[in-house]
Amino acid sequence: MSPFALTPVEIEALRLSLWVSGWAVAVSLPLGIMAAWVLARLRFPGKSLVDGVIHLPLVLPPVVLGYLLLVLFGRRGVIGALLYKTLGITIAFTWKGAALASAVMAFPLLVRAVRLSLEGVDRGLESAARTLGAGPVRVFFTVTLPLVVPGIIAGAILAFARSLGEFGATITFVSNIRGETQTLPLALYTLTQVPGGEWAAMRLCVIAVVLGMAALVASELLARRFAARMEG
Amino acid sequence: MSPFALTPVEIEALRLSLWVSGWAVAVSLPLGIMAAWVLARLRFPGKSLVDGVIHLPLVLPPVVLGYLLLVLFGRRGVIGALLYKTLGITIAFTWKGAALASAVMAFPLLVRAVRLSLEGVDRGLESAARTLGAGPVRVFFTVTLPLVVPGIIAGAILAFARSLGEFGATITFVSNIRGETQTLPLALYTLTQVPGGEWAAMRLCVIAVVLGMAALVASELLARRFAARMEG
Amino acid sequence: MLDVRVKRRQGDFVINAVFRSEAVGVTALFGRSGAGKTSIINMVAGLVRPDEGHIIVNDRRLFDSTMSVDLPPEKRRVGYIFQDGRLFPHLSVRSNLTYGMGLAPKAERYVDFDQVVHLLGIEHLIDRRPAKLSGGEKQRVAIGRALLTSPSVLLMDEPLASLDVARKAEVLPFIARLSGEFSIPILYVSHSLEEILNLADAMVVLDSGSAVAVGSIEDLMSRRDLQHLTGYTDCGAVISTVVESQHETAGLTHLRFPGGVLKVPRLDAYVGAKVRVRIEARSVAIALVAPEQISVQNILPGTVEEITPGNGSLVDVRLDIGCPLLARITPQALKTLDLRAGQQVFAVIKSVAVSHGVLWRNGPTEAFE
Amino acid sequence: MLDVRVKRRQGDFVINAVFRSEAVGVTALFGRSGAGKTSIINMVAGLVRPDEGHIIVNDRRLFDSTMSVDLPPEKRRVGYIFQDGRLFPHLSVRSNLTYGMGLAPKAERYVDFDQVVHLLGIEHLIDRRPAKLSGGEKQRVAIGRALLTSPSVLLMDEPLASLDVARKAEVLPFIARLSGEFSIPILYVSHSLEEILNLADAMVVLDSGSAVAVGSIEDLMSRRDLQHLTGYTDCGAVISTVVESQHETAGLTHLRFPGGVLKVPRLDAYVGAKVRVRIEARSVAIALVAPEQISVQNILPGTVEEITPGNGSLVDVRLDIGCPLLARITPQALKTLDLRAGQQVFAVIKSVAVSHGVLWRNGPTEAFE
Amino acid sequence: ARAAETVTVFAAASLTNALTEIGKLFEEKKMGGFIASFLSSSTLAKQIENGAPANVFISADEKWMDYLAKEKLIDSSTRFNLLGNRLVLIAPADSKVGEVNISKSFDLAGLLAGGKLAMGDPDHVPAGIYGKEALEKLGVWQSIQGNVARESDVRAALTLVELGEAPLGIVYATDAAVTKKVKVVGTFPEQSHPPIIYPAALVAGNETQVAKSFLEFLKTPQARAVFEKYGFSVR
Ligand SMILES: Nc1ncnc2c1ncn2[C@@H]1O[C@H](COP(=O)(O)OP(=O)(O)OP(=O)(O)O)[C@@H](O)[C@H]1O
Ligand SMILES: Nc1ncnc2c1ncn2[C@@H]1O[C@H](COP(=O)(O)OP(=O)(O)OP(=O)(O)O)[C@@H](O)[C@H]1O
Ligand SMILES: [Mg+2]
Ligand SMILES: [Mg+2]
Repeated sequence: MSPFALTPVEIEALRLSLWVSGWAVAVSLPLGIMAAWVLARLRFPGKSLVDGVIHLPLVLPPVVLGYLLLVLFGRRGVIGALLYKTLGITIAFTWKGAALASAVMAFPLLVRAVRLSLEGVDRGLESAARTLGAGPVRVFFTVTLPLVVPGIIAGAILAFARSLGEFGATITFVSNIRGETQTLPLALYTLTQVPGGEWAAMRLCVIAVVLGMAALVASELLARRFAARMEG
Repeated sequence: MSPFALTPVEIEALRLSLWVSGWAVAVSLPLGIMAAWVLARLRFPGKSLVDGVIHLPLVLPPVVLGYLLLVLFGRRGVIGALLYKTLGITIAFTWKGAALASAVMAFPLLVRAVRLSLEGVDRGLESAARTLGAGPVRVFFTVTLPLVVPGIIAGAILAFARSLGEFGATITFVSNIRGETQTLPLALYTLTQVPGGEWAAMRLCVIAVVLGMAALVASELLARRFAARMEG
Repeated sequence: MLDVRVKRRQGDFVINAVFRSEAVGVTALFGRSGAGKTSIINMVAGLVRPDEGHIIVNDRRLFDSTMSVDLPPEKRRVGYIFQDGRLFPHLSVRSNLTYGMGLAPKAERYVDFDQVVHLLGIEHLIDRRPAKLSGGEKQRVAIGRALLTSPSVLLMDEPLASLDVARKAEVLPFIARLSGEFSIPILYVSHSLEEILNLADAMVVLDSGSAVAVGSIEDLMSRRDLQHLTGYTDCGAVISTVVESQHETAGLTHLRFPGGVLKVPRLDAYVGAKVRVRIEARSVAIALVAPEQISVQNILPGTVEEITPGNGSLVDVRLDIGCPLLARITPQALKTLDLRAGQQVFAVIKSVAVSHGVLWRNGPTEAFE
Repeated sequence: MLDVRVKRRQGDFVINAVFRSEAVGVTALFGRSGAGKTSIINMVAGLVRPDEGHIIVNDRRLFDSTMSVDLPPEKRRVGYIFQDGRLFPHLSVRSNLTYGMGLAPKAERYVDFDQVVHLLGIEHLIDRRPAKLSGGEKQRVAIGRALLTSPSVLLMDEPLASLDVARKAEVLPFIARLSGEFSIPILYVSHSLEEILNLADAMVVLDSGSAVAVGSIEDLMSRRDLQHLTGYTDCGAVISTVVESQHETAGLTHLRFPGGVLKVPRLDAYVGAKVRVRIEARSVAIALVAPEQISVQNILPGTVEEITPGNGSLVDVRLDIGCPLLARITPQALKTLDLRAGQQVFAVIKSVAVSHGVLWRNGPTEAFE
Repeated sequence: ARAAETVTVFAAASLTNALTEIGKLFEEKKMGGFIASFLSSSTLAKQIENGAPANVFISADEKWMDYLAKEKLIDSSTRFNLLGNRLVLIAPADSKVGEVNISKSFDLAGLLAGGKLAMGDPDHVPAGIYGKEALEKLGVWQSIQGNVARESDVRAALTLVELGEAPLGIVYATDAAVTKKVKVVGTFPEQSHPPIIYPAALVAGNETQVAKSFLEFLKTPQARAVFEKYGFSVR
């Protein structure tokens, strides 16, 4: 076998990482945009608190966050037990949990980027759309959202990259089970824990870097295309 | 002693966390703004590479990054040895290393936020400043920079928060030395590793949350003041 | 019909304007920079909320603080042409134009896409993005976008400032016709007297947030006390007339007015059409005997009513030729002719000089098809 | 002095303009929307790079592709008043105004802060931020900001469009004086004939990116082949005159021109001052016998030179009264008077009708101090 | 849900290699499927406490096993001491430090010469706790206390020595055995610290048949051979 061919373990970790990060971004994107909108546009008592809660994952060490998730979403946790009882869904110790952990960790990055973009949107354009007969919802989807595309792209790539690299919260929340929760960083960790695993670890490291780079380049291309359209 | 008073250990960790995060942000802010400017405004071959390298800390698990830092900045590392020989500076195992690790981890967040803001700046205003007699550097400082203040605030708070929560890279790179490198998350981790440390860990957790929230609220106030000035 | 009574405090500036305009057509909002024109238009559009008052357009109550009525902008069906353009940068010119088109109830659409695009001369821009349009091109797209919503009231904030004269001459009659044919009230801000004369039926003069004068163009434009506000030193009489007959070979149209017949260069209007003409005081000469063998077509007998010092060193003479007419002459002429009130004179008016003030609405119609 | 030869392709649009204007004063850039006016001004300012050509202002070579000269914008010392304002939103009005002031070499500053602020009527806005200014207020601040850099060339892209008439009448003479007193060439884009007449010495007519006509206002404005480009259906003669005498009580100023004396309402100008007047063709009547006992002050003998069909159904008659003069009359009048080339006639010109075209530069001076 | 015929093992990270190999044997013998999660004992214990689907827990020290036992989260009847380990002093392979006789008051500070002693964090990492106890018993802790690089796990301490960042380190014999970049310069006397023991047990409530047979399988000579290959002493 060529030394460049991926081993089954590597492929498994790669596939899982993509899957988990993809889901993490997909699920948190709409929520993140909503949260960003609320923070950028509304004024309400307790806004600071909401803002704080969203940023919490950034301030707390990932391991602590993973532990909190475990306590909440574990089989014995408040939410976990409920989910299991009502829907039969187990989150802890499954890839869903890994996605949840990644999403939570990446959420503040996503929200910040979108919010920053939102705050830069010319409100005059929104007013103009209103006078043209579009209700607030339509204005949001036809004017606001397209104008914050750069922020959404930036947020999504930050979130995706952060998810790819997520380790502490994941390992604490969903453990390190191959094929189910052992994403690239976890596989990497496992390899560093065994003697002589350096070479294999290095390979995984390279894979992670390549993956991150590819995502990045894709996002740059997307952003450039968007910018070109605006100038077009 | 009142149960709400902080213990000396807590105070030490708190002080160190603030110190390390403060330095991390202070040092990376100018660099981050520069990098953001280069990425937003210039086109050159290898730009994707630079972009990739900046985002690397996001994709890689912190522990791997800590390891890389150790290899580079350790006493025997390429850069570390040089620094020690020429300037007598040791970075590994000191708070400086903790700050470095935090800065590196937070750098992509900072750069992204500033870049996003930069890309939203109306280039027409810069042109206008040029025709008024300001050279590119003056334009940057008197027009561009003030207009990206929202991005800088957002970037700085993300970086600061990320630094406060930084764990994996720090512990790998500078170990867990009380009073020198044992920041809040490291102290917290230590406590969670012994059975029965939960209560103390919880206290630290609350401290970390309060600290993060305070920073956040401060940044919001700053941003609001800026927005008010623009409308004023 | 417009009925506006709004109060609002913004910063140090207080808007407290009351005006009613019964006119079906165009109401000009006139006032110096910073008088509050844009603010009032924003209130009508629903983009800015008055502290109190009411806004009623054609019997639709858009806002009323006492009755807690406050329609959102999208329900007001205004076509707003903004002072600052506001094209959507992420949409092509076509998508900008059609943005509001589909949102108007089908039954109420009365503006045709192709016609508007052609009229505004933006066919070749249709697939471009706003960022690369010139200033005037942007403004034309903005006009088209607002018109295409088939609005039930048009708000125009200096819409034609960046259009060239030829384009203006095409767009003005179109707007006038919209207002006339579909009974769309138009609130029109402009600093150009020419545009206002050509378009407006009524006028509201604003000063520091208050409506200091409201009335017909005919009345207000000859009021000398408003001159410091309008800034126009040219005053003149505005006369409502009816087309009496067309004279193809002579190149003249005869307009009947209370004092007789006014001959003007040929207008493309049917006999019986109402035409409003403005005769600038500076174009009217006064003669004691009717001049002969002269190219001037209108030599109308009348009586001197009043002589007042005019602008600068000049003298304004009010004549009665069946309706009021203003003539502005030099003190030298006043002395030579020895004019006194009650004296019988002739008003000498070049027909060509009159044409300028013909109301577009009822004027040339060839631009319409 | 301006010497511009630029080529540039932007999208489908090609700019290929060559013009020289020896005039020290104001050069008007005229052309329909999208003709390339802003693009050319941007090249002069250094914001857009021509593909090839050269730009020379007052002997300073700002750009030359053959000599690889390309001064950066900040070295060009242009005062650019943008079509779209571009105030700095993060700075107060005061800081906007002073932004470029300190950057001009001390020795070369010739514009005074207080004077400009007063002239533009923005004293009360000085501590506000641009976001809350009205459209006209913004534009005035933008004008002030550009003027305060004490530029060595002024680029004005429709600067006065959103100013009210009274303000315009104050600002125009100031700009004219700047140009005159400090020999600052001005490149001026406007769609307003009035502004151009009042300000400009030379004119460049642009069409689809090319300069199709370059010359003095006097020449170009009476060229009928340019009418479809300028869009002005009013043509007229522009005559250069000198103040001969002032007649206080008669309220008249006598202006000497090649054909004799023209009487106009009193001008506040010293004897000997050069004054340019424009006499619109529609204000000139033709008589076969000199009318008497009439308020008209100027009844000048002349010869019919040429009779051409004018705008619409009208007829343009070129007269020679010592200099060319245009009269626009109806076909009816042509028939009645039976005009033929070579015929001796009288041009009847109301003095009041002339005043409109007096050059501000050399006109009223009281606004200056 | 994972098949009933599969065993899920939560084991200390230091067992990764050995247990993976044993797991393969287990599967080859068609005794059942094998899934494992290798993490620090503390993390695993907390996960089990929160309902992790583990059948077998193998801890790197007795403390965390005791913790779970107290909470009745493991089936104490199945608990046994699986493995033992030794504590060694290591130096980079190219170090000038030769064989060290680790005895009462040996000159550790002198050997460090101002450098750092890499070891697990004595506050919580088992190898660190043992190391500190040993050094205290030998009476040298006081002299080097300030020069300890407290690592989050024993692997990190090993890495530090491998990189030469620390001239000396304290790790398990099993760790030192597998890298050529370090050499063992001394082994701590067995009485200088509490016995290093890896206890194993079934998780309460998850005692499936496969899990029981896996626990039994760990005691077979086949499994023992694997453990020994990786430097563990089998109890
Ligand atoms: N960046 C660009 N790329 C491509 N085409 C452009 C660009 N900018 C302007 N154009 C086109 O070039 C032409 C000239 O534009 P310019 O802005 O110079 O016109 P203008 O004479 O100033 O018109 P206006 O009076 O409407 O402001 C227009 O047709 C415009 O659409
Ligand atoms: N958001 C605001 N807050 C406070 N003051 C404001 C605000 N917007 C406008 N103003 C002030 O209110 C006054 C009226 O502004 P408005 O825009 O209605 O003037 P305008 O009549 O449209 O003038 P222009 O002809 O210059 O556009 C101005 O003095 C302006 O500075
Ligand atoms: Mg306005
Ligand atoms: Mg332009």
